[in-house]
Amino acid sequence: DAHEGERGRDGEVKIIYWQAPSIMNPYLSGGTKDIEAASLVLEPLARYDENGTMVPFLATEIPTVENGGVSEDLQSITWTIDPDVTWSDGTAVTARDVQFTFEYCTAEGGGCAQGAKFGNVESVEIIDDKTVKVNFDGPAPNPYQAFVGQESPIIQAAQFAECLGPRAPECTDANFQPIGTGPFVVTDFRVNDVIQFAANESYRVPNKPAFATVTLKGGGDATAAGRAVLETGEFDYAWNLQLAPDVIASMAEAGQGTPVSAFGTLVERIEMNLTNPSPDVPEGERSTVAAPHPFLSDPAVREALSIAIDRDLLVEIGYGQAGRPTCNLVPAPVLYASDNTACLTQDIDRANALLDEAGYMDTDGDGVRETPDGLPLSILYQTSTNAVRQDFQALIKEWWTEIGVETELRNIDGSVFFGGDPGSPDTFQRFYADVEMYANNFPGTDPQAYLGAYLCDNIPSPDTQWQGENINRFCDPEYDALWAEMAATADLDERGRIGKQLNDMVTKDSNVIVPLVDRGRVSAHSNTLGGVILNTWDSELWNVADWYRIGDNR
Amino acid sequence: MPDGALPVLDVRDLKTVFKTRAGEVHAVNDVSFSLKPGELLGVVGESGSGKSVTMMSLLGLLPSPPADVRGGTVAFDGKDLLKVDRETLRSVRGGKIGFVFQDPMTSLNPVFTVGQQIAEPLRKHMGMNKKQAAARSQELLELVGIPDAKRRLADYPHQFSGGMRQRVMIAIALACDPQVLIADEPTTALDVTIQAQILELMKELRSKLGMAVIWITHDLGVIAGIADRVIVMYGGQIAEHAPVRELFGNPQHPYTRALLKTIPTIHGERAARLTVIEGQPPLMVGPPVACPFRDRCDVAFERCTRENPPRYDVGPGHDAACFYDANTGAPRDA
Amino acid sequence: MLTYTLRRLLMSIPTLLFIAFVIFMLLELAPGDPMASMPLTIPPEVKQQMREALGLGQPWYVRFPLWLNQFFIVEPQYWFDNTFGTNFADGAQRIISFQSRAPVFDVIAERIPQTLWVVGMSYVVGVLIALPIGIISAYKQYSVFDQSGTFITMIGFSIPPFFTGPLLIVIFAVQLDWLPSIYDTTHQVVDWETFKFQMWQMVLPVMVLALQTTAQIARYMRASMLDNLGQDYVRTARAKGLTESVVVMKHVLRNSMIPVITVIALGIPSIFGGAIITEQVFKVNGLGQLLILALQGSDIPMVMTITFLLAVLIVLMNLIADVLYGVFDPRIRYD
Amino acid sequence: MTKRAPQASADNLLPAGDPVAPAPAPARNQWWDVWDQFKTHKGALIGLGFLIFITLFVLIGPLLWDVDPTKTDIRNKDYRPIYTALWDSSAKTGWHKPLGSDNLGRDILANMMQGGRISLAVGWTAMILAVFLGTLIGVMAGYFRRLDGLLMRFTDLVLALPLLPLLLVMMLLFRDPLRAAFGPENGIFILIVIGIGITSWMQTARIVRGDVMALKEREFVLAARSIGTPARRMITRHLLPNVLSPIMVSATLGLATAIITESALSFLGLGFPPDFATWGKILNDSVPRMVQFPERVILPGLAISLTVLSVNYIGDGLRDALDPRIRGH
Amino acid sequence: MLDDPKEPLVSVRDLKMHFPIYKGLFRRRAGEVKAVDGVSFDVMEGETLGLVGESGCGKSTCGRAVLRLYDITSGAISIDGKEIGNTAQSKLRTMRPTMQMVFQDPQASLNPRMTVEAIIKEPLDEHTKLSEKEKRDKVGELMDAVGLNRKFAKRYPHAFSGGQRQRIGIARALALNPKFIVCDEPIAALDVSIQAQVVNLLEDLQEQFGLTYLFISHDLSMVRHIATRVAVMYLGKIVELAPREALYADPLHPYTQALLSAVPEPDPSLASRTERIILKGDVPSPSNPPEGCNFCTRCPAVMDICKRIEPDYREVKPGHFTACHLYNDPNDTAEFTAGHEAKKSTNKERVT
Ligand SMILES: Nc1ncnc2c1ncn2[C@@H]1O[C@H](COP(=O)(O)OP(=O)(O)OP(=O)(O)O)[C@@H](O)[C@H]1O
Ligand SMILES: Nc1ncnc2c1ncn2[C@@H]1O[C@H](COP(=O)(O)OP(=O)(O)OP(=O)(O)O)[C@@H](O)[C@H]1O
Ligand SMILES: [Mg+2]
Ligand SMILES: [Mg+2]
Repeated sequence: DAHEGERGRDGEVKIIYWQAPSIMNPYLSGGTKDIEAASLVLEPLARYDENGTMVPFLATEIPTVENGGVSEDLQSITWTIDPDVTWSDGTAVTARDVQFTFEYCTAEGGGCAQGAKFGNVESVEIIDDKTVKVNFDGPAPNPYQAFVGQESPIIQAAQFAECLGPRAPECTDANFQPIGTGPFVVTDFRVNDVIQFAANESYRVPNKPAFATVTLKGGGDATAAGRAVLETGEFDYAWNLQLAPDVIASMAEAGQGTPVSAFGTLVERIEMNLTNPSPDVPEGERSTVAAPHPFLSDPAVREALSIAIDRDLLVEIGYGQAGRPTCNLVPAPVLYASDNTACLTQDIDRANALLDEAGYMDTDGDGVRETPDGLPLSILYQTSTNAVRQDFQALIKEWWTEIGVETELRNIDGSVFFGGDPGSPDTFQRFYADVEMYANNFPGTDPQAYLGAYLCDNIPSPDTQWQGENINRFCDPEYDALWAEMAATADLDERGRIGKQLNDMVTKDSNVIVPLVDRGRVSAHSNTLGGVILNTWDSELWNVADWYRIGDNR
Repeated sequence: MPDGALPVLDVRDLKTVFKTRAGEVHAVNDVSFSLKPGELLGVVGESGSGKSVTMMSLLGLLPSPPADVRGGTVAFDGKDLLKVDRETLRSVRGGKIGFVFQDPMTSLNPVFTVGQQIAEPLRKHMGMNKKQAAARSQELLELVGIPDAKRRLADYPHQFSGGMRQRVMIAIALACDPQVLIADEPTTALDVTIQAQILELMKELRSKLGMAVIWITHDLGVIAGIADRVIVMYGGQIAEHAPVRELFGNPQHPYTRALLKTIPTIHGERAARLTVIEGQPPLMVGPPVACPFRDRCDVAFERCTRENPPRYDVGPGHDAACFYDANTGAPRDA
Repeated sequence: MLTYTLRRLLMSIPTLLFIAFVIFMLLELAPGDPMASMPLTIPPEVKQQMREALGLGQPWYVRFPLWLNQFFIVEPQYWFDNTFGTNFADGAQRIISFQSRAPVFDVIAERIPQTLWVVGMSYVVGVLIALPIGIISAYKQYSVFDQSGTFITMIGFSIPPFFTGPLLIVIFAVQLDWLPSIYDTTHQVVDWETFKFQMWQMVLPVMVLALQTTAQIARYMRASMLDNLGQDYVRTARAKGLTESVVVMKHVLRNSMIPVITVIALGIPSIFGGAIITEQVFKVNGLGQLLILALQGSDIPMVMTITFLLAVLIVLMNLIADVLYGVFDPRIRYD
Repeated sequence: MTKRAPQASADNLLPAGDPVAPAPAPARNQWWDVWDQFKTHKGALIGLGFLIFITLFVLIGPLLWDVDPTKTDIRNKDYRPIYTALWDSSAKTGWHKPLGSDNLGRDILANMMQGGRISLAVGWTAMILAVFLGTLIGVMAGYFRRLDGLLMRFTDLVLALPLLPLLLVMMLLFRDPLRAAFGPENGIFILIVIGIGITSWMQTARIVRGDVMALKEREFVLAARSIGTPARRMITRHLLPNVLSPIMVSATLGLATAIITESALSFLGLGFPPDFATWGKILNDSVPRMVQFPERVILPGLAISLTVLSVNYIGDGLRDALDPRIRGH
Repeated sequence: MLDDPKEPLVSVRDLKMHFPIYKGLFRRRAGEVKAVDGVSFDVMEGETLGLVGESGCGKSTCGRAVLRLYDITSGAISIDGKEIGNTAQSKLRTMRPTMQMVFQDPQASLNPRMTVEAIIKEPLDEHTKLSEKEKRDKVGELMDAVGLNRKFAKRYPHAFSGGQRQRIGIARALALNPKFIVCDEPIAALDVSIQAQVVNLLEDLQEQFGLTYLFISHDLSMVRHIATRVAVMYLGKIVELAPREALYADPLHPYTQALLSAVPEPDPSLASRTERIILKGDVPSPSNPPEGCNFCTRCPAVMDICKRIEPDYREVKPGHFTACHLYNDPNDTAEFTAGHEAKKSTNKERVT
């Protein structure tokens, strides 16, 4: 077979990330680009494969209740470290490293980006050199949070010993060139620019990786990245080509590379504001539960808005093979995916009928319906700046016009929209608009925390500095109760059932969230690059050790 | 002044026009004169009468377009300067004919030292090296009476006063021992006391170096003190040409006479009222068909508006372009 | 001259401090958040902790003096320590980027070479193209060359780089496959071959950037040449018998360059900050790209430091422009 | 004294010196003279022609071609301009989409008109604002010695300010009040125009200041002072008309910069609402599809460039025409 | 005119105008250009005081300072009975109509972007409340007065010859019926044939409107023609002031003598006969004048005392003022004159 041979036989592989990685330590930056770059070097105990199945990496096996790795009461999980694994400096990986990783992320003042992963971890105990036990502060139905997946890899205790808490940022060398167990080691790190790696001579799998060096270039835009792989062949792999499908298709015609896609849990959705964002409402009550929305609080309106949308067309325009219409907040894994398809067919007539029934008529003949109080159905529709989103806005605006709803569009720079600045009126949490559109997903395969966003407690308000994930201001005691039940359930099927029910409550039943597209990922690799398996559950570069050069077997 | 000697410079029927939007300006019309070795020829005339253009035409210094030297010959050194190739012309410029311009304030390049500017023609025409040129520059500065010459070579023009700058200009013009020096209003911009200094210097240099000089000015006083022969220009033509005493003593052209009358003096009778030459200078658009001075002339008659008068001999070395004979008080015959 | 320079330098200190303050307050007021680039999967309370770890919990009147101290005292100490092996800084906190947690100055130092290579080079190229165009245009005023030169430079000026950049890429990198579309910042020039490669990869970005420079400088050059061609000293030079090339290229040019040099000097700060789009298009990750990423990521220390350095450059270039005027024009003497 | 020779020669060129020269009829407005001179500048005439054309195109065009520029029409997306049919008969063209349609089927002709309206409006107003500010500050700094240091330092300050955060802060502070007062579109228009205007006056200010400083030393200013002209009229009557030509140059460059900056802003998400086309934005959005649909970048690119060029030439012509010395008689 | 001394219309006492020079790191005032350094004179009603001197000696500065176009360093100026030496510029505005100025360079002193009418009308706009029509009439009258065709009102300055431009400047100065006009080298930039026209015009206007002139010039022959009394300036100071005839016939100060002798004589027969005093060297810098008498560096009759003590400016003969050590003792003029004659013969270069 062509891709067998000694380590480093295939020379260099060039990867382009149009968002440039700025740090190699996932604990200091939660940014996807940084985490993925780090995943070439740092590895967790276990990670997910392309199907979302957990596979052991540094651990010998996945601990379960069955094999005794997870305690019966779900209060602890015990991992055994693969004895073959060594750090790239040749020293052995020990239980202390695992324990240190926990200490590192939970140290006071460190601002660890993965704090949530360790939220329910009470302590990490060293059983022996290669065995480590994680104790939870209560029963943990999903014990595979800490040390699993690309976000919480193991870092070397020796290297980071001096970098706890507030001192974390001072360890520039460690943050840029961490010692890891992965197939590559960093040889040169340039902030927001380019990272160079060389094969890890102590990598546990013999003859891997096939490439001697990796160049990971950052910066630019998705178009240029796609062009570099698909058209000019200057690069071997381009990450996350957020481009219109026709653009990708025409680039692919050049024949230098192939776009690949895979689906995960990322859903592009419209969120409805259940509270009144009007500037006429006094500040302090604006967009809070104190002021319910004049018409979006009516489920009929929300449903009408939802079914007026032609999701197929949105997919065709915006994502092509990297998207599929969805009505679910949790589109995957199968266990949690509800069979909810009601919204998939656009039905303008029914939407009109719904509005008519609910008493929203166009009384003054300007083409815009009014509420029974005479308030026009006029919607401010905001989203972040992004070509596809702007196309969506244009299309949706038109459909909504057809059902007598007037729409004003607004796009906001992503750094403001997704920023949590409590002083800015333009953050998605503050939600000074009637509807807004963005995409979100959850890490790993368990949606419990994700669904927990819609609890009454999580409503952002001036009191919480507008922090909180329940941005629709949805509040249903039934939902809260059901979620609590899920949090206490360990049985997977049962969890699946509750998950689906929760999903339906916020989507199908109430249309508080209007899912649009289940967004997959499109990346592209050169036709000479073999072994690429696109994985949306973990780092895209998760199996870089298996990559090889096709037809080039020196 | 050696009367019979061959002229160093002989200009015949020089004609220069400027192409402008308003039409062709005939700035110089059939101007002829000659310059004998060692002699100082004064050129006077009011502003715009074509004095500068005449001199610049000789050396091809006018920008073309708009200027166009239409005809005539300029015999110098056995060649016609209007026909020679550019290289020869350049070797004459600054080499055999030196030029001093009117305004010492702007005629020197402000960003080069005086030394560099004097050395330039030396290196170009005499093939001197840097050192020789520097030594010669110093000599030249001393020659024109600038004290502390060696140090001042390194100074920039702005560090010199107007009078000194004009001396530097003269030094540049003299650099290559020219046979002819053309000085275009070299003292107009200067104060009387400084002007007196320069005039003195000029007399001294001429006796020392024995070159021929053309001195343009519109100050008759300067002419009276320095020139051997004088040309009076008006409207692009030579109105009168005479030895200096002859001109002042026996002016033949009405313009010369008017000019002599307009200027007040510090000696003699103080006029109650200054005499004025009424009217405006001619436009010179289109070729001359009549006497350019006719509109302002007090003796003009019908013929003056029809014909352009040729230069009539009125005495030894004295001619005037006028149909009116001042001696007889009557028109000349056709 | 020296005292003049010193005086101007001294005077610029309060100005710069004030500029620093204004920039700081502007960034403070601006609605960005360094956490915006974090995935939404990170819960708000974790984000809040991260913010605090970055020091964002402190009010501005604590953070601004802190930054001043770091910029003016700690960083020079570090630099000194590094050069002379002393230990003045004594582990004091340097200015740390929010995004990368790297000392801001180290990142900037890393970017300077490629900025100079590409942006600097493009400026040089632009100027080198502009000067002859300006000179010839003026010397042959209203000629075909002059007219078409004006036309082309104006076109160049009016087309935005986000159009010319991709256009050139499509033509030269995709269709013709002559030049790379992505700049390799790790490339080391060691021999002729690598030098050639370096030149190749610089061609496109340099072309795009130079287009902008050329248009402006050429116009200034032309105007300045026209001013000087009509001066009396040009006639003097001709009367000395100098050849036309010496007259124009020595006498006229030297004088015409004086105002143009100051224009060139004043343009330098804007090219450092203004090459953002071109850097982005060709992935020349220079200072412009660093700044835009920092802006998008609300990396306040980075933005603050880079913009302040640009401000220093602006003030400095103003000064240099004035001093150059004095150097090139002997009539001007500062004292 | 030094000016004497050229001045004297100019005199003789002009019939003014000649008392018999016919004086211009008093009824004739001096703007006719300006126009006469302007006419002699070929570039300026062509420029004016194009500017009138493009202005009519964006103003009257939508009346004649009343297609809603924001109307999407997926079935008719990706049409090529009608002229493509000349060399490529298989191209998807149609008379109902004369310049083709974009990826959502929006009509490009309608968008070009709509975009042109906004681009031109932004360009002109922002440029006028910038030129106004630049002139004001330049004149103040140049004329009042005491203000000079302060104003020039202020200029440095504004030069140093990063545009992006500045605009973000402006958005933050003023968007909602302006939106309430002028409506969403006009509000954002005002904001953008002001944003561009207040960040692009510095070059003008520097140039104007230099020129004013030089003018201040001219004798006619002294003459005006001897008459007792107060500072305000000294500026409006004597200084401003004489710094017209550098201002004109800044203005032409400023128009280009404003149009381009606006598009860069849309690119950064700070511009107009997404359903609001501008030339810059059309250009920007089409860059990824440049190979398949070159017209989508070329049309707006050409529109921007030609507008800028024609304004530049008009500026040249006007500068000459407004200068009585060049205008002649 | 000489015989009936009138009241002084303008009286200047110890006028100083120093332009500061700033130096050093903090722009400390390091010295000054003493452009005018203690000048006193009177201008009688209806007379013309000529002010002559070399370029850079401070004539223009003096003229401008008298009109308070500068903020003067010190001194007293009274015009028409009003003290304006240290009146604020804003208050001076109302005084402007009495005092006007005609400038040296007719090209530079006219705004190239204003029509002739606008230029002449400007003072009317500023100081009168006339209607547009009245103003236009007045402009017409003024144009008549200075001999400009009314038809030219709408033209721009560039379309005129130098002499015509100077007429425009004069018309502007006349617009407000001033009493006192400073003419700052009004003919220096003009061609000889035109100079006479302007001078004649000035004389006519003086007669017609009873004007008083301060006539600045470096053309001694023209000053002799127009001035009633003449003041000679050298390096910021008046070195001699006398009635015209007295000055030209019997110049006292060595500088005046040199100046007069340097004037080229347009009569070749006279030219060769007059003796020339050729001064050596250049005028010292006004920022660093020599100690003692300002003229001591170039003076052909220099004495020791000249290099130490500044001579007083005093009346040596009736109406004839000078500042020279040669005439130090007013009681013994004769002796000094003799001494001076002696010096003259030894020290100066004789040219024939
Ligand atoms: N570049 C030019 N374009 C058009 N006409 C010109 C040009 N240069 C000179 N002239 C014309 O040529 C004529 C002669 O000018 P010239 O400079 O020779 O006069 P001049 O006698 O030297 O006067 P001055 O005493 O002022 O130096 C003038 O009428 C002038 O208008
Ligand atoms: N604004 C100023 N600042 C500094 N120095 C000045 C200023 N104006 C004039 N001077 C200096 O004052 C001195 C006198 O100048 P002024 O113009 O009064 O001379 P002038 O006698 O009128 O000379 P000219 O005959 O050349 O007009 C000169 O040395 C000049 O450099
Ligand atoms: Mg001349
Ligand atoms: Mg003067």
